[in-house]
Amino acid sequence: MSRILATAQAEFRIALRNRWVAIAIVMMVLFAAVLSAAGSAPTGELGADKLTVTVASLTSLAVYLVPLIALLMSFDAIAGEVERGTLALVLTYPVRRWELVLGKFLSHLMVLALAVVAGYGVAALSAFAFDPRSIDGLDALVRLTWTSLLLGAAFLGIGYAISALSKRPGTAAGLVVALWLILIVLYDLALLAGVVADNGGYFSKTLFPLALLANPADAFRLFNLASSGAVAAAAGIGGAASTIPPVQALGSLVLWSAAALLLAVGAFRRVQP
Amino acid sequence: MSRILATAQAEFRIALRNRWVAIAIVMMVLFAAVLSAAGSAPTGELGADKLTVTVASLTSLAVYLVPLIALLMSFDAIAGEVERGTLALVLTYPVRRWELVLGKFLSHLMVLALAVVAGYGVAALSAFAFDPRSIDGLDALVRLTWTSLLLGAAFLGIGYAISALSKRPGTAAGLVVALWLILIVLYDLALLAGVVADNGGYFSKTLFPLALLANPADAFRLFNLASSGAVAAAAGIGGAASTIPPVQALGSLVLWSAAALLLAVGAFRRVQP
Amino acid sequence: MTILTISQVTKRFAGLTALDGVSLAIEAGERVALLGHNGAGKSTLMKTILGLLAADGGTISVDGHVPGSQAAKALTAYLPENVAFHPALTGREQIELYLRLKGEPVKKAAGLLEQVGIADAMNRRIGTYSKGMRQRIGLAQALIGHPKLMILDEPTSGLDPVSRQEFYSILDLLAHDGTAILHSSHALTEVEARTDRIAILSRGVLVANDTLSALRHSAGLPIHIRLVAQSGQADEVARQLGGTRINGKRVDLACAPEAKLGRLNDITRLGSLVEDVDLIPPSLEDLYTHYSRRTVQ
Amino acid sequence: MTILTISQVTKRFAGLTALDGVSLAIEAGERVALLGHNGAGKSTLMKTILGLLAADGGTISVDGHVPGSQAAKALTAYLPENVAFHPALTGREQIELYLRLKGEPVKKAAGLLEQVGIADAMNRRIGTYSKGMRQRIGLAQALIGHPKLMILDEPTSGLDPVSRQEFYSILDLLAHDGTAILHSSHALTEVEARTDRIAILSRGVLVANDTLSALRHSAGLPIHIRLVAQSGQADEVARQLGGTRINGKRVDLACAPEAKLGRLNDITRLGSLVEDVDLIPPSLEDLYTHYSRRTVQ
Amino acid sequence: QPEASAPRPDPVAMTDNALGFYCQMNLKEHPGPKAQVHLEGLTGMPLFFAQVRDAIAYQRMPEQESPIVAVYVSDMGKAKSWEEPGADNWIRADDAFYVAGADVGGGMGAPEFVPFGTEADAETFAKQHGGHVVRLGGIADEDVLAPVDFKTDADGNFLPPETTPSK
Amino acid sequence: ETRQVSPGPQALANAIAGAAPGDELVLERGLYEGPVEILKPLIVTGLDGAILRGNGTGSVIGISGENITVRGLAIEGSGSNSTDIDSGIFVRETARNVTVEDNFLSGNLHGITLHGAQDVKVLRNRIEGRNTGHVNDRGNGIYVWNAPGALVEGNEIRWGRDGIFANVSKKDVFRGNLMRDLRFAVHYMYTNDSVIEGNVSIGNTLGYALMFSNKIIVKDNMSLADRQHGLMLNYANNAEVIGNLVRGGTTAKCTFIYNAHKNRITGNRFEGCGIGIHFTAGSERNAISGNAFIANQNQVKYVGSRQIEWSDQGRGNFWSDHAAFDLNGDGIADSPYRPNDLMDHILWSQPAAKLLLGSPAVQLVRWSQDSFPATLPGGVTDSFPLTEPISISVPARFIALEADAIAEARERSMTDDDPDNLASH
Ligand SMILES: Nc1ncnc2c1ncn2[C@@H]1O[C@H](COP(=O)(O)OP(=O)(O)OP(=O)(O)O)[C@@H](O)[C@H]1O
Ligand SMILES: Nc1ncnc2c1ncn2[C@@H]1O[C@H](COP(=O)(O)OP(=O)(O)OP(=O)(O)O)[C@@H](O)[C@H]1O
Ligand SMILES: [Cu+2]
Ligand SMILES: [Mg+2]
Ligand SMILES: [Mg+2]
Repeated sequence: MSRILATAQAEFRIALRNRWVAIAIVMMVLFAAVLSAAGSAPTGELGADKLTVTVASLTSLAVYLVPLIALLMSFDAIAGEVERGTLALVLTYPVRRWELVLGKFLSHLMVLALAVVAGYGVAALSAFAFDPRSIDGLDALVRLTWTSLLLGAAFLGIGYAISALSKRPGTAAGLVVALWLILIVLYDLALLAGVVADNGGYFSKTLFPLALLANPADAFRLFNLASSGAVAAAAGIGGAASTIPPVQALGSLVLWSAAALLLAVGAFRRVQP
Repeated sequence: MSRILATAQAEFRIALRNRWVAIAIVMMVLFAAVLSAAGSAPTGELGADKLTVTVASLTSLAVYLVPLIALLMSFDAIAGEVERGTLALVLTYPVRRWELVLGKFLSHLMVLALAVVAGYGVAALSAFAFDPRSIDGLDALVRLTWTSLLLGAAFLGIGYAISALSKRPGTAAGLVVALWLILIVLYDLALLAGVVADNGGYFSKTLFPLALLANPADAFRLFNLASSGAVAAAAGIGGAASTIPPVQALGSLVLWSAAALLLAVGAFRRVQP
Repeated sequence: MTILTISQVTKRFAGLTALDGVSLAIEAGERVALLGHNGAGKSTLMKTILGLLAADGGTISVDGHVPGSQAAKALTAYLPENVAFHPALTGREQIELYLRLKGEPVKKAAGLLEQVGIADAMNRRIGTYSKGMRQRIGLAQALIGHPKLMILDEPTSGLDPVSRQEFYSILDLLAHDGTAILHSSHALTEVEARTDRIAILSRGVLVANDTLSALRHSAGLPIHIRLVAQSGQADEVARQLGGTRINGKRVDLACAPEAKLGRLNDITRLGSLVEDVDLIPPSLEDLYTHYSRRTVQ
Repeated sequence: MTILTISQVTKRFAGLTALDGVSLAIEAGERVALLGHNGAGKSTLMKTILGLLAADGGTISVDGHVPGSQAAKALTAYLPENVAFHPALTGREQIELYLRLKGEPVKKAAGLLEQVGIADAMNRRIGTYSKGMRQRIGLAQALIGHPKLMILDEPTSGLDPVSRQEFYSILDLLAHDGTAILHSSHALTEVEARTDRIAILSRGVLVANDTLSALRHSAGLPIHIRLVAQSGQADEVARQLGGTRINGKRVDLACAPEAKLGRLNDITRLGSLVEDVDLIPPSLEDLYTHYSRRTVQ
Repeated sequence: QPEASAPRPDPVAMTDNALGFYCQMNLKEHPGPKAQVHLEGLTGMPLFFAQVRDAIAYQRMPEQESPIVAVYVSDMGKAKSWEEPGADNWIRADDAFYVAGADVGGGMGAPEFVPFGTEADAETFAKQHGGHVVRLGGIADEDVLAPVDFKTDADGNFLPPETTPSK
Repeated sequence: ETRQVSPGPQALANAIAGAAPGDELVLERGLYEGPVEILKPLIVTGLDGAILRGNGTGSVIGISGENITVRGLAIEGSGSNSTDIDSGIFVRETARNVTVEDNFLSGNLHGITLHGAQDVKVLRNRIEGRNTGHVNDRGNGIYVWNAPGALVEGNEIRWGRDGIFANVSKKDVFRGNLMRDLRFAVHYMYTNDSVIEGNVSIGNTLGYALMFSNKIIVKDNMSLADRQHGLMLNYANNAEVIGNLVRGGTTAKCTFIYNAHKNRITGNRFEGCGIGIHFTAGSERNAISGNAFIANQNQVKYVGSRQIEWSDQGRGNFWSDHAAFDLNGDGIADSPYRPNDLMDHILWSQPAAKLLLGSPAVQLVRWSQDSFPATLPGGVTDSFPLTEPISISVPARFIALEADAIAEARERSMTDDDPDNLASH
């Protein structure tokens, strides 16, 4: 345990000195600020309180941004240490590989948490400033916050696995961004194309909900959608939220975070520094 | 000149061995393929040939992907060499700093060119397969190809500058992605918010077109959309495209590529290995 | 008590046998120097002992434990040949991290850094350290805890002469307390004085493994005597002693180890003809070359 | 002809003066060794000469050119202390790149790699090289072209003893052809034999700059004589010669350089009481310590 | 939508061929005041409207094809008659005085805002036909955008526009 | 009694004058002089090749009596006075029980004018209007003014201004006519309680322009390759628009609805236009369901802050761009369809923002809108989108004509002198 904490502390310090903490926070805050500014401008009064509306927008933001930040922090974690040559020495210490991964994971999750809380905080504050009823949306905001961290955890794990499997950080950077594009952007596109082509057959009925659950980003979206009660009206893939119980989506998210970490540890075990 | 070529060749070899060439090509081809698959779905086409429609979609794809690939290739170029310790030695050789930058630039542009040609090629082939009239859109495709490289050049330059200014590749990676988000997404989002808030006033009339010209990604998009009426129609932008003369957009793009390279060289000059 | 037992270890890389049936054992308190040409397999052997590389054949036991097991790692210290640390951390932070990973109290950091002589730079980032300073951080971390086995890959590379001596003194103390030490080096003069046993690797094969004197004896290399004659007397000296005249003043002789005193007697008998005498025993370098070359052929 | 002129160079890092008014000149064909403790400023001085770092004061001229200018770079070769190459390139590709950067034909690569003894590994990626092999690539690139000035930062670090010798032979040849060589090293024994002049840096200050013998002379350090007595006779020998008995057999004496022959006479007169004699002149290490310490205090 | 600040194009004389933007019919077949709206990028080719009301609605509608650079309306004070509102007597919509709520329908039969170049003319018209005088800014969005309370017969059939209000 | 008439000076006028009420005049092949006026009950039948040519003033045939039939004649040479409504056949207010069938009218200002006459039948005539000069100077194919009970069926109308222009009329039936190369195929003004059924409009500026009209039934018509709108409801109330096909080629709007209330629009297919339906604010209580919106660039353009539901009793419309799935297979997609999002609203209200089209920012806004309806502005929602479109088959003959029309329209838009361009920007 103390070994994990030691690693986490050192990694956090490095993240701080590399300005990663600053970059992550600025990125989140900037986006959240722009979104809550732009999102409210043309809309005018809606039925819901302002914070609920903001949370809705923030969810879409989180699906893009949280995995991106997580992957960017993690791609260097193992490949970088191998290239720099610092890994070999650490591995001769009586620290288990999973402890190292966990240590890095904790520190990166911490950075993510800071960024997420800062970003969502700014958005929430601006919501409160404009609409005191926003207190109603606090629930949704809290849920969004911890699920964002779960989502981040899953992608941190995936990032570590890629970092461990690719020999060089440059390669890892490319792979990680490619993966982001595939999981976050292409995946849904492909599913939609499949559903349309299949026209209500086996794929749509059986595989499609499973495929949605299989992608942590989709699971995250579905869970937040279903919980915020916006399902009935959701378009696109979100429409499936009614077919998939929130608890399953949450389960997938939790499972993914755990599985990704296991995957990372597994991949790391195969690394020869 | 031979020094530039020598650098370019070595860098290209490294990109090849780091799988960057493969990653870039796969990324472009995958997206282009999905796009032309999705593009054949039944939405309005309004008379344009298939290739023209494809070019319109490829333009928005390129706005995302080309800067991303360019930045990902470039962020490591200088900070990575500093960290690895290979830069100091090279700098004692009778090679000027701008020659080094240019060498890297050429090789990375080459990688980008391969990816772009492969990706657009796939899209073009599928367009021809479905619609022989596609020959009408060939012009637009060619224009898209070389402007994509110009756009890539601009972002390569920016990436080098960031790489030179940030001490560590980890920092550079974060900055580069943050910049991508800002220039590609937030910038336009902010402009959009501005246009909405301003409601047809001075900002929309005067500043907005200038602001669009000032961003290479926007300049690229507008140039491609405005240069062909068919593409503009397919993209839905219609006559509005002519608000900004194509020659101005192209000028901005060219200027940006040049300025970014100069910026990169300038920043690189300040690096102490 | 045998701390490290290596038997018949083989390690192959793509198309290259880096280690070929290497067997070696080290007792507690013993200092063994591992010599060999570049690419001989020294670092590979060390990484195999540490469990960083998996051997393709043979077995290794670290005080009865498998390499890379928690138990083995707990009692081993390692200094890699290309020691590297995170440039953004300060020396102190880095050592504190290692202390915590070994389960030692972090307050020992200052003492360790003092011991390797960089106490005054410990709050600067490692990125600003000179090469030798970095190497010292490496040494400091290898000294953490009370390792039963130390694996040091070129530990003195980059160290200045004074700190080398200090470092070897620390090693002596550790060995005295029962630590088994395996270290590689290309600085043969140092090794000569500071080790109990010498192992020589050549192209992955262990070609020598004995004490220095035993190696010297079995090699039977000649001793060199270098004379400086009175000016103009070099020819005369060379004639009388049967040596080789090098230039106007110098005469060189070679003799078997057992004939040394007799020859010295001959020399002093020449009286004022001789201005200066130097005795040059077969150096470790000669021995090393001798053993190394043997297998290469 | 003076190739390198350094005058009053000062370099400061945040809160630290790495070089303090250093002046040094090197002639064509001269080999100068730069010694100094870790962090003394050796590498900093070299980087300043190369234009990699900008000096905060003083001037440097490389054959009349400003450091870092194209002209200066064209006639300079450099080997950094932490030599690093792109792991994905093969040794040959890497050297070919350097050849092209220097404007030399690429077909020279094979010859250079042969010269540093890694011809058989040249088509493997540098990532798979051993430490010494990487250093050899570094040497190979430093030998490209006909540099007028070579700056070598610990060139033999990581090299095995045999290749060290070979490397110094190459240096000798280059020096003979008029190349000025400034190299730093912590391996004093090598430096001793292979340099024309020795410069010692201590905490950024140049504390010595002369030939070895001149330094030795001005230091006036004693010579050590080490005797092995017949068993049981050590006390007797020590008594007669006035030395220190070390253990049952060994007796050590020290004497001023000029008294050496007289003492030897005394010893041989003891006849069979003495079993073995070794003469130990003040080593470079002693000199180095002498000069280094002087300023530190 | 406020009018843009860009250089304002001049009004275009109404030809016999001018078509109403919404109904695509000949303007000269419909009585009452007309309007023309100039859009950015379509110099010299304004959209014509068969009723002033439609033009104001077009301007106020939240949907814009292109930015509007100018709006002109007929000065009914200079019109030959109600049937012939005139081809050249255009005034800026911003400068006009409108009579709202008069007892005459516009060219298509919908309630009309009858524009005049001078307040006096407008007052005179209002005295004859009822209604009151307003400026452009005084016309609320709902007045033009809300569903028209059209005159119909008992069956809900539209009544054709009446002709000439006696002057 | 049947009388044979042969060509000769004033042959027809003399024959009419000499005929007894109820006679049939059979005109032999040849050229006859007009104009003529028919005041008494008569049947005038032209044999193949019988041509009646006016002298360029007034209408060629005036009909002002009862029980009159004119058929089989080629009629040409009317005057050009639009105030007098010069026509090929002019049926006056006094006429009763008149049938005009199987004639070929060409080059007249108006083809057939029903001016105040009741219960006239206009059947199977071929009318070719003028094809020169400005469109607005031409006349209509069939002009129906205040002619209740008119039946216009099976005619083919080409060139001229409008195909059938009904003004201030009621209880008319227009059925099965083919109209091409006109301004409007069918133009309704102040015409109530009427039926437009099974007509085909190809290559006109505007297909069916229904204005200021009440209770019209528009059923099973086709608009193929019309350029501006396929169907326009401009101040049209209580219409039933059912089973029509609007298929665009270069068409700006399949349907344009301006200030029209309480209409029922169902079972139509709107395909391939710039905008499927343009729905302006101020149109209320229209029921829109069961239609198919296929491959329109903008399926719906509606700008308003109100939420409108476009479905009826759990059945909405088919939307070709709705990437929806139907997991339970009931023919209703599982997610609702919203044709317009915030981005559309921004683009429509701030045309300058069009410059941002295709940029990631716009896609980001669209994407978040898609996922989070809470942020949607007002607009159309179809809560029960259909998964199958209705299909309407088009006879091969029309498909060929449609292709020609599209090709011609493309050419027009290239040459830029197209008056349509003005409004289509
Ligand atoms: N970039 C830097 N920033 C701050 N301090 C530096 C930097 N580079 C070197 N130093 C400091 O300058 C001093 C001289 O360093 P230098 O590398 O020249 O030593 P050196 O003589 O080469 O030592 P070694 O024998 O260990 O290689 C050291 O104290 C070092 O910490
Ligand atoms: N990862 C690897 N892949 C392939 N070959 C390797 C790898 N690591 C080492 N080798 C090869 O194995 C051989 C032994 O390397 P090793 O590093 O053990 O040498 P060494 O004795 O430590 O040499 P040095 O004195 O230069 O440090 C060398 O030929 C080296 O190229
Ligand atoms: Cu009309
Ligand atoms: Mg080694
Ligand atoms: Mg150094």
